[in-house]
Amino acid sequence: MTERVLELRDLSAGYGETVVLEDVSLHVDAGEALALLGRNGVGKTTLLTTLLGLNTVHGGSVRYAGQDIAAWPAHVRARKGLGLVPQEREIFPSLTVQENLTVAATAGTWSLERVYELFPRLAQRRRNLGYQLSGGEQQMLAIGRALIGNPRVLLLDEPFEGLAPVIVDALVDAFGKLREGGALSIVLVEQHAELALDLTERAVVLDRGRIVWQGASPDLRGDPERLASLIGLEEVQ
Amino acid sequence: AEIKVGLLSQFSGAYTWWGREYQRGVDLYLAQRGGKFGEHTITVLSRDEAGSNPQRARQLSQELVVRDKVQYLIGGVFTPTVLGAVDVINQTKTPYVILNSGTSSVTDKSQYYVRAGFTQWTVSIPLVQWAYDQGMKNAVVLAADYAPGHDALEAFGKTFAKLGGKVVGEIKVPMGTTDFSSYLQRVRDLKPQAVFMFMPVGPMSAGMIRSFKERELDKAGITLLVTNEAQEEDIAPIGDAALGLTSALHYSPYLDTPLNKEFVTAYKAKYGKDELPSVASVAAYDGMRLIERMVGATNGVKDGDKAMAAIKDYKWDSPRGPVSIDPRTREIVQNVYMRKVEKIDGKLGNKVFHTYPAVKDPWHEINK
Amino acid sequence: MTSTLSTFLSLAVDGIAYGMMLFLISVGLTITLGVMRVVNLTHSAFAMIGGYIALWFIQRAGVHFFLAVPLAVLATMAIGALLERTLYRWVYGTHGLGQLLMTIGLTFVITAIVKNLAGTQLQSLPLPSSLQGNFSVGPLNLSVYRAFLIVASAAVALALWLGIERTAFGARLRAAVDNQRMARCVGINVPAVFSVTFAIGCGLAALGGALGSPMLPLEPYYGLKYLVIVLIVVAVGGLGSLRGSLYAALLLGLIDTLGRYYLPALGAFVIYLAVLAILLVRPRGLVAN
Amino acid sequence: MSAAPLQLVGLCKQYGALSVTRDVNLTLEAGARHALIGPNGAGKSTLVHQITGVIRPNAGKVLLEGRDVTAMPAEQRVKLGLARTFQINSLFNHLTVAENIGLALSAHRGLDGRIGRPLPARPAFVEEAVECLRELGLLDLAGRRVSELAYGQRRQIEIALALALKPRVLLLDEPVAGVPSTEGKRLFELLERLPRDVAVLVIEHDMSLVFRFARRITVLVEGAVLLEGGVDEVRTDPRVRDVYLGKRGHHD
Amino acid sequence: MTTPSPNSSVARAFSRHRYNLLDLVLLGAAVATFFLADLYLALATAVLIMIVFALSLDIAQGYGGIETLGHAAFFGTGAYAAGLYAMHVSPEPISGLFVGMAAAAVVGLLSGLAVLRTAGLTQIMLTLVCATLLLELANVAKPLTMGDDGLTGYSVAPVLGLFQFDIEGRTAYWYALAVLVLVYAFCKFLVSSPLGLTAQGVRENPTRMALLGVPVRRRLLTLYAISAALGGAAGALSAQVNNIVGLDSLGFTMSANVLVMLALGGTGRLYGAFLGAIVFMLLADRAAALDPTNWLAALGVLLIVVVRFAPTGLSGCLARWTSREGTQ
Ligand SMILES: Nc1ncnc2c1ncn2[C@@H]1O[C@H](COP(=O)(O)OP(=O)(O)OP(=O)(O)O)[C@@H](O)[C@H]1O
Ligand SMILES: Nc1ncnc2c1ncn2[C@@H]1O[C@H](COP(=O)(O)OP(=O)(O)OP(=O)(O)O)[C@@H](O)[C@H]1O
Ligand SMILES: [Mg+2]
Ligand SMILES: [Mg+2]
Repeated sequence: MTERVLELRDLSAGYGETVVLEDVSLHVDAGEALALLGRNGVGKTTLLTTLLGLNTVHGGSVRYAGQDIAAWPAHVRARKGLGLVPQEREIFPSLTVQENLTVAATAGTWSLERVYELFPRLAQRRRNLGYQLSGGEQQMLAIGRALIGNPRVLLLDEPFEGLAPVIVDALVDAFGKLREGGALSIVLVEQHAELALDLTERAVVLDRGRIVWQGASPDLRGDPERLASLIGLEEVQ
Repeated sequence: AEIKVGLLSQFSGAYTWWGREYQRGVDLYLAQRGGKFGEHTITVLSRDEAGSNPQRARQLSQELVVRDKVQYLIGGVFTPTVLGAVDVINQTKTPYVILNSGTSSVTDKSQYYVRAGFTQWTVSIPLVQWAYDQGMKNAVVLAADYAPGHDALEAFGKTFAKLGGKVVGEIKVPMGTTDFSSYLQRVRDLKPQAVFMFMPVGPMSAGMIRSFKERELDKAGITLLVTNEAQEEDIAPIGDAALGLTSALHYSPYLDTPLNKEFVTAYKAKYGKDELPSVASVAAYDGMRLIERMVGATNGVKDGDKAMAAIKDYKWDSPRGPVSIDPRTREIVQNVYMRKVEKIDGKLGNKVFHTYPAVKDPWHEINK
Repeated sequence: MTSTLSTFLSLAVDGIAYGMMLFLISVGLTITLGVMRVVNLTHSAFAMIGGYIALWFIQRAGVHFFLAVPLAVLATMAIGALLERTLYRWVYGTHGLGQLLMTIGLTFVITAIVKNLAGTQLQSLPLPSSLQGNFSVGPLNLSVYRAFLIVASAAVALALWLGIERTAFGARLRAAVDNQRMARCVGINVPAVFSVTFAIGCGLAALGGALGSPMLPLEPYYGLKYLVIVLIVVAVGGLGSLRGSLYAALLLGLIDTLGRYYLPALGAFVIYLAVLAILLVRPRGLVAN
Repeated sequence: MSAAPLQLVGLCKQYGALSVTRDVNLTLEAGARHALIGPNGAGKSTLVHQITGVIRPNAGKVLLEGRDVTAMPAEQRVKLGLARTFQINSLFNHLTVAENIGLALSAHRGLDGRIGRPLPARPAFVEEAVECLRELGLLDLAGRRVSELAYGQRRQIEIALALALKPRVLLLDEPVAGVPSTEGKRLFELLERLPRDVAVLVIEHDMSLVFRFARRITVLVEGAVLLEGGVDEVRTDPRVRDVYLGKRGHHD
Repeated sequence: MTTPSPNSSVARAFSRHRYNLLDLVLLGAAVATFFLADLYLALATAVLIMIVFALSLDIAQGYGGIETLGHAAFFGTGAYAAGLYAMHVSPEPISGLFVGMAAAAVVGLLSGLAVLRTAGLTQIMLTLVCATLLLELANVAKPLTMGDDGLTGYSVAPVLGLFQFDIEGRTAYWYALAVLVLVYAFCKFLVSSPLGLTAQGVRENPTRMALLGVPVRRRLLTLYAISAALGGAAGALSAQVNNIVGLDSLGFTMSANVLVMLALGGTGRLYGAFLGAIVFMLLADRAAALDPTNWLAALGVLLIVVVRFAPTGLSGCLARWTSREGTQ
């Protein structure tokens, strides 16, 4: 039987008094990949950052590996296995590439060498400071930084943005391999719905902070009309 | 009736010591008079000049005189703050008893100023005289680079030259200097017999005296001579490096007269057995005496001219010795004592070893 | 001419000693302001607290100088950590002006407390006999105390450089400063890192305040009086650069000492002109990163 | 015939030992729809920085309409009709969307240094701002602060700022990264509708958009131009496929 | 209900500095002060002058994002210029005011060339250094400025030839109030001008401003010179009203105090300058009269409390409070 790593029940959250997410319930199993889709500004990023405890929770609960984590501060969540690749990369500009990785490192299968193996480009620039990197290099570093923390759940906020197609290929392969043992689960936010659906087993579609569709990814992939109506509303109108 | 007196001093900032001492002198005097001059109850309103800020001094004196209706002002720590009140006292004919500002020219600026403290010239000249008499024929004058310091440079330098001494160097030390090595190096190179020094009392003077000893300039045969900087309160943190320091000043709490002993005893009884009066508290104490005299002469009715007339030529015995007010300049005439720092009852104190009696402020003579 | 040379040399040594003392009292601010980006105008007040505590240990508790100073450093670190947990916490997120306002307010409060506890008179630590007196090296006559200052500051500089630039803690600290939110997301306990760092900054200030007290005597207004010079050292050195503040402190110490001797007419202008010139040529300080 | 709107001649840039740009020559004709592609870290953004004057090249020249602007400060180049977007959003986060656009428009109209009538009290100005916002579908967001917007919305403002300058040469650094694909397509359509004579250089990793939009493509690898050519030429070049496109690169 | 046209809603999306009730309240309070507290006019006049000074700082710091700890340079320059003008040229106050402003603007332009090349702590230190150099200069130029003793011995003619400065300070109060009203109106006009928005853009993101074609440093220099001129007006007022100019008018304490006042009141809102200066000056005065030795501690506690409970200053607090009232 697969373990339920992440479970959200009736979660409402936002920024201060502003409520962005309303009554969101979803779960992620061990080794599973979940796509999180929706138009701009519907709350995808908010959902991921709420999982790390960065936003105001107005109601509902988040359980991680069977425990309620409401009281855990962000760094504990990170140490216990929630790894975030933020949408705006948020590289530490005054740290070198290597330091950006080492500050996040924990003991586990992912090490400096393995990250460099996945992104040879980073190995070449290991002594450069964060702010000197190109956009794509920053994106690689953000992903590497999340991996080296050896997460159980990888929260990816548009991780392919700004990456060259070859690198995207390499990453897609890597994620596939990673999940094989069931050691890693993935929540993937991605604007290119087709790509996201190809990579995941299940999908959740958000609109204005609420879940409007939930189901198996291939179902949605095979139903372009429904997909368009869920995330490309303007085109249908 | 109630008569109000405005006390202007530094109650905050780096010069709070003055505020405390003025207040103590004033309170002590009033306490000894039971809070009354004749049948007039005296109320003192204290205001904080907050640094050397003439605008604020003007505002405060204006408020005290116009709003609070004080009849007399007393206090003033810096020349600019004393001068800040000049318009107000001239226009309202309010007597102002100056307790510190050591610039001689101040009393010329208004008929209503009278000095109960001292001027730098008054204490400088005996010091120079004494040094010359001891056979010191060449000297360096060293002062902080600000108005009172420039006055001191002039006072030391002119007097010494007039006596026949030779000023081999004149050094101005910027305000706020904490490291004196360069200046002392210069002194060493100039090889004088004496150094006349003037600095604002505090980190600067303490640092200078300490470094002087630390660099063993005394062993090189150079004598450091000061005026104001050797006060008991200020030499304590310098420690034994201050032993033997020679100074000229118009007061010492160790002055051996019955009146002073009585005054010191009363001061200690009121403020604690480890406390000692100072030039500031004694000035405030005498300042109140002047006000008492003025109150008596005007019978409590505000009349600046009458009040000022009453103190001209006024003579009395003060803890600092016999004093009087010069009717022409409204400067105080007083003894100046030569003192040396010694251990007295286990504490550093100034022992008087020579007296110059009834010294008049010479600046007004010279610049008539 | 040997006498001019020996004058120059002894001035240079004095300048270095003075510079080293400047380094000691300002290096803590390099960490709190330069690295943590907290406009900590209370820094010099912490130096003063350290000095007074050491003085208390020596005078009231009869502790030896060399024990009293470390004890004072520890005590100041504890006070610093406590204040960080309570007051400073509020202003991390806010703009620089808020920090400025809070820390200057705190300085006022500390000043008033010290004034009431210790009085307004100047005080300085009585040096142990081992640090008094002079010794000669060739033609130079050096004070033991100044030599000790130079050695102690050099040791502190080295220890810090290893600590901040060479350890994981340093990287974590810089990460936390760069982006607090993200630092938490990679598992850094940001509050703990900040508390420890802040305490270290305070401890360094305390060390400087205690050891430097013969040159900068203790008094309640110490915190305000010696704030500007400390800020100047940090700015000239380059924000957050330990190496930079060492260079800046030495350079300013030397310029100040030599300038006063050789250019007496310029008086107080020397140091400010030097600062102006350096910052115009290197707007981000001597060692910019 | 007048000179090309933008011409780069032998542009070089080094950081220490690292050559980020190597002898790059590139010409944008009037009305060009040009794409710049290449692996991450190839030096594309650095090239744009040099064109706009954010950084100085070590060697080579930048010509705007035949005029050498290599030593000219950035703001003066803008006055000559050069505008750009940033790969990493660079906006005025604490101001409202309308004020963001207002800043660009007032700069374009030379109002930015005026001490006079406020911008919102100038009807023609407001009209233009409304037009600008409407075009990009941002009208509803006019009163929101940028810091409160979602990432994709901010990307659109990034583009709006550049368009508000009515440029003659427009440089777009990954303009639609983070914008949903449908929205991205719409933005590119908007770009296509720009006046004929505006030259556009776009950096983009989404090949479906690049191949649809661009008429010419330059491939930059390790700071040097690997190839310049038409869409089909680039799409089918094996070297490009190896270093950049990968096996799925051309599928959309 | 009609939906507002897009034009008006976009126009409203620009933050605007219209005159509002608050301005009327402030003016009313100023007039009322004259009649209710005429015994405190000296203090009230000092407050008005500090408001002018804080406004000038708000222009540089709050709108331009120029960080400064040397604003006293302008106050002092204005004061000395006005004092020397009264002494050597003409005792006429209004021309003296303009002389003070012009002198300060020149100092602003010159120091701005150096100061505006930098940012952050370096900028703060450069402003401090510039002010300190001026202070030293004034100290050294003793024949002209009378150095540490303070510039005295000049008198100021009646305002407009009609109103003699009196010892109760009535004329001084009205004169300072008139200048304040004009300066305030000008500041409002300035910040709602296109240049005002430009300044905010520069404060937020100077790189992007440059890439919108804005000559960033030139705009900042304009703003800085204007701010300097206004600071000079405050200094000139002080010189004319007090008949004395001290070196402290160029000093660090002056710079630090005005910064504290502005931060207390809140930057970037203009009326922060009012609230900050009023609260600071009144508190300083009251606390100093009640317990002169410990008033600094009271001020310190106030500052800490403000940072904790009103991080955007008193005006920020007020703005939040009024907007909440408004939405209910
Ligand atoms: N700091 C904030 N304060 C207030 N509101 C915010 C803040 N950040 C985001 N929002 C609002 O929350 C909503 C959801 O934003 P979020 O960033 O989660 O969207 P998203 O789905 O990730 O969009 P995108 O695809 O553009 O990244 C948006 O309407 C946005 O305006
Ligand atoms: N200041 C700098 N110092 C050192 N190296 C730098 C600096 N700035 C950029 N680089 C390096 O130059 C290279 C080119 O960067 P650039 O941002 O131009 O790449 P790019 O082609 O835009 O890549 P991407 O597609 O990932 O955005 C990168 O490897 C980057 O690390
Ligand atoms: Mg998002
Ligand atoms: Mg790029």
